Amino acid sequence: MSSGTLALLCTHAPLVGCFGALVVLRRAPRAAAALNILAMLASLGAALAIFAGSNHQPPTIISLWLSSEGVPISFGFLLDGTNQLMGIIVALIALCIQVYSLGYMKGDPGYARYFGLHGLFAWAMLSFVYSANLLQAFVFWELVGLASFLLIGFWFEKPSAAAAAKKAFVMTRIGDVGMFIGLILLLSSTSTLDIAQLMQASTLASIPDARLTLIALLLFCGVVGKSAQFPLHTWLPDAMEGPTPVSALLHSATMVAAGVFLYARFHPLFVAAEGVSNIVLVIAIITAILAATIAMVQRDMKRVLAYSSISQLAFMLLGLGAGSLYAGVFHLTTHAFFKALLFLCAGAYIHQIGSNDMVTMGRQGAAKLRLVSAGLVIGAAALAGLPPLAGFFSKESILAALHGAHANAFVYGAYLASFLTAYYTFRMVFLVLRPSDKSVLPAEEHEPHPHGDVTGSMKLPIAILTVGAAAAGFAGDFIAKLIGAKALHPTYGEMAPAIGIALAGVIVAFFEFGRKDAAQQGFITRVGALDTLFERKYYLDEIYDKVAGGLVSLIASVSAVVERGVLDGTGDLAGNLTIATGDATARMQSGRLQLYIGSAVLLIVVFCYFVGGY
Amino acid sequence: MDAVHPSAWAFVVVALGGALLSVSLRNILHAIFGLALALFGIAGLFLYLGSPFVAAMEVLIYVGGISVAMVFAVMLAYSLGKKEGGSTRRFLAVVPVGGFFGVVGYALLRASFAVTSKTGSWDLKLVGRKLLLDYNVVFEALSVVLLLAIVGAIIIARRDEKTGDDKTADEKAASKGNDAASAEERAS
Amino acid sequence: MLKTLSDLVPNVFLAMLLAAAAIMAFATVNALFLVWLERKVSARMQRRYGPTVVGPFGMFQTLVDVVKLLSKQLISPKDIDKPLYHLAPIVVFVPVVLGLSLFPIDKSFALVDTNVGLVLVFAFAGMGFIAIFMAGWGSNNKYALLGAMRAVAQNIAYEIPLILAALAVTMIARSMRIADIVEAQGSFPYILVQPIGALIYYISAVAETNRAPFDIPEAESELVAGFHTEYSGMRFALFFLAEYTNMVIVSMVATSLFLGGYKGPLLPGPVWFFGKVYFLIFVMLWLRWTFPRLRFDQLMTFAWKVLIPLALANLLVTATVLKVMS
Amino acid sequence: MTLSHFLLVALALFALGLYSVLTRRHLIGLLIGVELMLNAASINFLAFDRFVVKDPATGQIIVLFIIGLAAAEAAIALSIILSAYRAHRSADVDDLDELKN
Repeated sequence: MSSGTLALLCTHAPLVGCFGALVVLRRAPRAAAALNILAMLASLGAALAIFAGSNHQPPTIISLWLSSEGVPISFGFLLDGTNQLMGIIVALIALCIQVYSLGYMKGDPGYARYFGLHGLFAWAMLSFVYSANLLQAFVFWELVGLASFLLIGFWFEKPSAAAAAKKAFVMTRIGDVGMFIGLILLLSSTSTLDIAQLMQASTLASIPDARLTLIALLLFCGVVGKSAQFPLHTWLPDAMEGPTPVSALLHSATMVAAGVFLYARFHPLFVAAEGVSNIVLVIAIITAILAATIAMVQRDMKRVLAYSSISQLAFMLLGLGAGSLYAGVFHLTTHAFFKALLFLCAGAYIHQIGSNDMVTMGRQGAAKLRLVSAGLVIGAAALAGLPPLAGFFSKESILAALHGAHANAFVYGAYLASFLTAYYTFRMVFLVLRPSDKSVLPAEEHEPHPHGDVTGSMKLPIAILTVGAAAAGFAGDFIAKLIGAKALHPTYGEMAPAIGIALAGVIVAFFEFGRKDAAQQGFITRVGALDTLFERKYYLDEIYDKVAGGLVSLIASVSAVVERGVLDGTGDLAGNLTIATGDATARMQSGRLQLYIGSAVLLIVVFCYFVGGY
Repeated sequence: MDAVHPSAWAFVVVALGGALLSVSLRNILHAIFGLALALFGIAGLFLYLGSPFVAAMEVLIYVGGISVAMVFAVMLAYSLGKKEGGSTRRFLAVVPVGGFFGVVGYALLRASFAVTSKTGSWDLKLVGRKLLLDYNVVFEALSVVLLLAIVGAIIIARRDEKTGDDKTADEKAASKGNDAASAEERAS
Repeated sequence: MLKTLSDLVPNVFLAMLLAAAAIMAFATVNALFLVWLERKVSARMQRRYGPTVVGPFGMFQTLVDVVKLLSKQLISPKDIDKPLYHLAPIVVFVPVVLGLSLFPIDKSFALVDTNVGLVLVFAFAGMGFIAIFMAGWGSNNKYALLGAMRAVAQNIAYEIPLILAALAVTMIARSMRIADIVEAQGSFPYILVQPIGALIYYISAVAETNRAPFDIPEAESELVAGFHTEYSGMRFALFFLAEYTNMVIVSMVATSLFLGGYKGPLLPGPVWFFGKVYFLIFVMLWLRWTFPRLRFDQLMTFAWKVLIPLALANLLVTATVLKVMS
Repeated sequence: MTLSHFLLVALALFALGLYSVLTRRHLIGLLIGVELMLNAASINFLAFDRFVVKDPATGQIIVLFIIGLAAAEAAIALSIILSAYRAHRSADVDDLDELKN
């Protein structure tokens, strides 16, 4: 098979699964699940085959979609290293999570729909990843948004789930508007949307500097929305209302990573754009610390992971913003493994115990799930950046990139963030695995799905991802070669403080939560104001509500005036005019048949008279 | 070019006279008889134009069929009492009619036709053959139209089942006379 | 070769006048004769003598009656529709006169010869309805109107089997020219080929002429005298005349179509022709004094449910046989 | 009589029919007008057949079709008039103006 066929298979096999599940097999949920898993398997196989055959295949396959004003808009597949890598990650993680879902979603009334939506999501995401054209990419980018909307709102009977889905959709849309404007500006500047062509230095050089900066900023808006960066990050924790495997899928390797991936895709553009990287770095560092601090005080395991995701995505952007494509993509890869692993572990506990609360989990004997607990520890260590696990290497390369390029403030910020990361990660681990009876139990709250024992089909993906989380760190050189970027090998001098900081975080966590008879009270609780601030997520939701509410009522009052005065007036005028005209013409409709016939004949006569040329 | 025998003018007089009567008479029934006269005259013209068959058909269907049906309809839907159109209406009608007559007549007089002497076969067999071979689709279509017209006429003219009579067929046939009688009563 | 009036008299107007005069004369004499015949036949069937006083066998009785009718006052009822009332007796006579001219009475003579003679006969017969309507409406009399409506309904109903039966004959003869049809009958009349057709035709013809047992339109016991109730004197005589002439016409058609027209051994053509015609008329009189009158619904049912399907079937069978044989 | 004479006669008949359609208030009056106009057309066909065309059968056939259609039209029109009369107790054109204004 040619790589074009393979790419087609890879991207569209899930669509078949989606249709099969949503249209044909609604009444046969098991068959729907099997179909989707098979489709995902085919996708993964195709993605690997593309990778295997990439040396002797053209990197781009394109066919013309439409041509407008001399600008060809094509549909096609761009099969360079970054895309190949991302495609494999997406397919692999999606497959793992689908297999996991077999057990996790068992007995849910929407079983077939669940897998169908998974297929839809995988189709959109893979198509986005392989897109050769920016417009095509945007189309699938939005489809990814749609699929995640559907997945987050999977339990739409639950008002909070529906609201969360809506919030995710709207928030990402805000970024997308910016992205779309940037896309149009890019098109008008270069007359092409072909990604490979756009990324050539000569093309970028042809764009005026100011404009390039503007474009980069607008595109970054999309990244901020999709990857849940400050200030558009609030949707992601709420998106935990979806089933846990969905969270694993959306918030580890795929949906949120799409933003980072886009940034990586347009790395040359961001590098070329003057001053943008500083903005990126500022936003990333703010996000990283912000999310980490909030994660410190959360008790809902999924929320901890959610804020952790935001924080880690910010790390990736730090690496990319520092100019190292390698660091960002590397961290993206490792994060995909260990974050998916952590989510799946959390899902396993939730499934077994029936609560999202870490304290409850610990009390109910979460530690008894050996395999899951092992996965949790390894994933947490990887997240915390302990050597020699995956997160360590990628985080080191990010720090190295920061060292190499920029002001120390960012480096210290990153140190702080990684300390916090280690701290909240192991706080989570100790809370779950070394329960103490001193904590207060919260009100019961859990996901509305049937609970039960952790099945083999759930354990298998956890095992696979555990291996991945442990080993992915050693693939750095390979990835660098694949994406054609320079690998960063941090010096021991650079590594030492990072390891030390991470260990410090772990030790603090141990003393507060892990040792015997620990108070299980974070040091932050002693500073009440900060605790409340973190607990309330910096009041950002409230501020947004107020700002948005005020804005909306301002717009509303203005539009009310406009509507009553101008629009209604125009409408009334049009209506009255129509009625008046109608009344006037209705008089002609006398109902006198003979009048009609007579006028018709008269008209014919007049017509004949003039046309006949008498 | 061989002109038609001048005695055809007699039929022209009959046709136009009948038409005038049918247009001008106030009593609608008289107008129908005027129409019958006009149609008879037109049939005569057909005879002079060389087609006795069409003339016979004209008499058979128009005079013997359509006129009679009209008279029947008048008897069932009798309303002679209404005033006919006033002078305003007549005057208004004269404008398009006169205009039409003028324009077409002028065109007629100015036009020149490639008139030849009586040619071709007027054999009735040829008409029949053409009707059933060349024009058989039209012929069949027309027969379908006629059938539909009959069915449609029955459906339209049938009294509403809900409001109307639930008489048997025999009673209906017998009541025909009563209808006519009541029509008669209204007339007097 | 068939000669027509226009062959004998070159001037068209003169020919027309001559033809009209001849037909009027014939119709009158014929009516006089038929009235006498009817009275005689009916009397004999009722074991009476009938008229015997005036002339031999009372033959001039009708002549005297005509004189009486002519001398009677013409009464116009109140509130009549004058033009219609007055025109009706004349209009009823027009198609009759026209119809009579179309028959070849001998191998070599017919007043008018046209290739669609048969259709014309039926067309003129159809015109008679108009006159009946005029009379019925114009009289301003409910019996007259009822009679007229019955007459028209009946005539329309029976016209269909009549024409269908005749159509079968034209299919065999492959012509609508009456002379051709007569000639096509060769050595045997079509009544042998078309017995059902002949029967249908004859029954319908009796109904067409509004004669018993189909004389609903003028059923004395119900409607006084039908559409000509209000007519008196000479106007009444004209209706009478038309009725009897109609009998002659339908009999002439029957003779030409089914009985071989003027054909016959030994005797000259006209004798055979008129002999057959008057025989058929005699059968009509015979029927009149033999059968009771039908009810109106029986009459209509018989036409629509028996005669028309039968005539259609006859036509179909004839067409099939012709197609197979040719 | 020549072709023009026949055509003029037909035109006069047509104009009379049109006049009838335009002035009559009784519905059957309109029908009368329509029949006159149809017959005017028939005369034209036969006249052209007689004087101009090489193949006269076609004109006769067309006239036969016209007659047949006129019969169908009359049947429908009369039944419509009857039902209109039943609905309005009137056969006057001016009373049938429910769609006005």
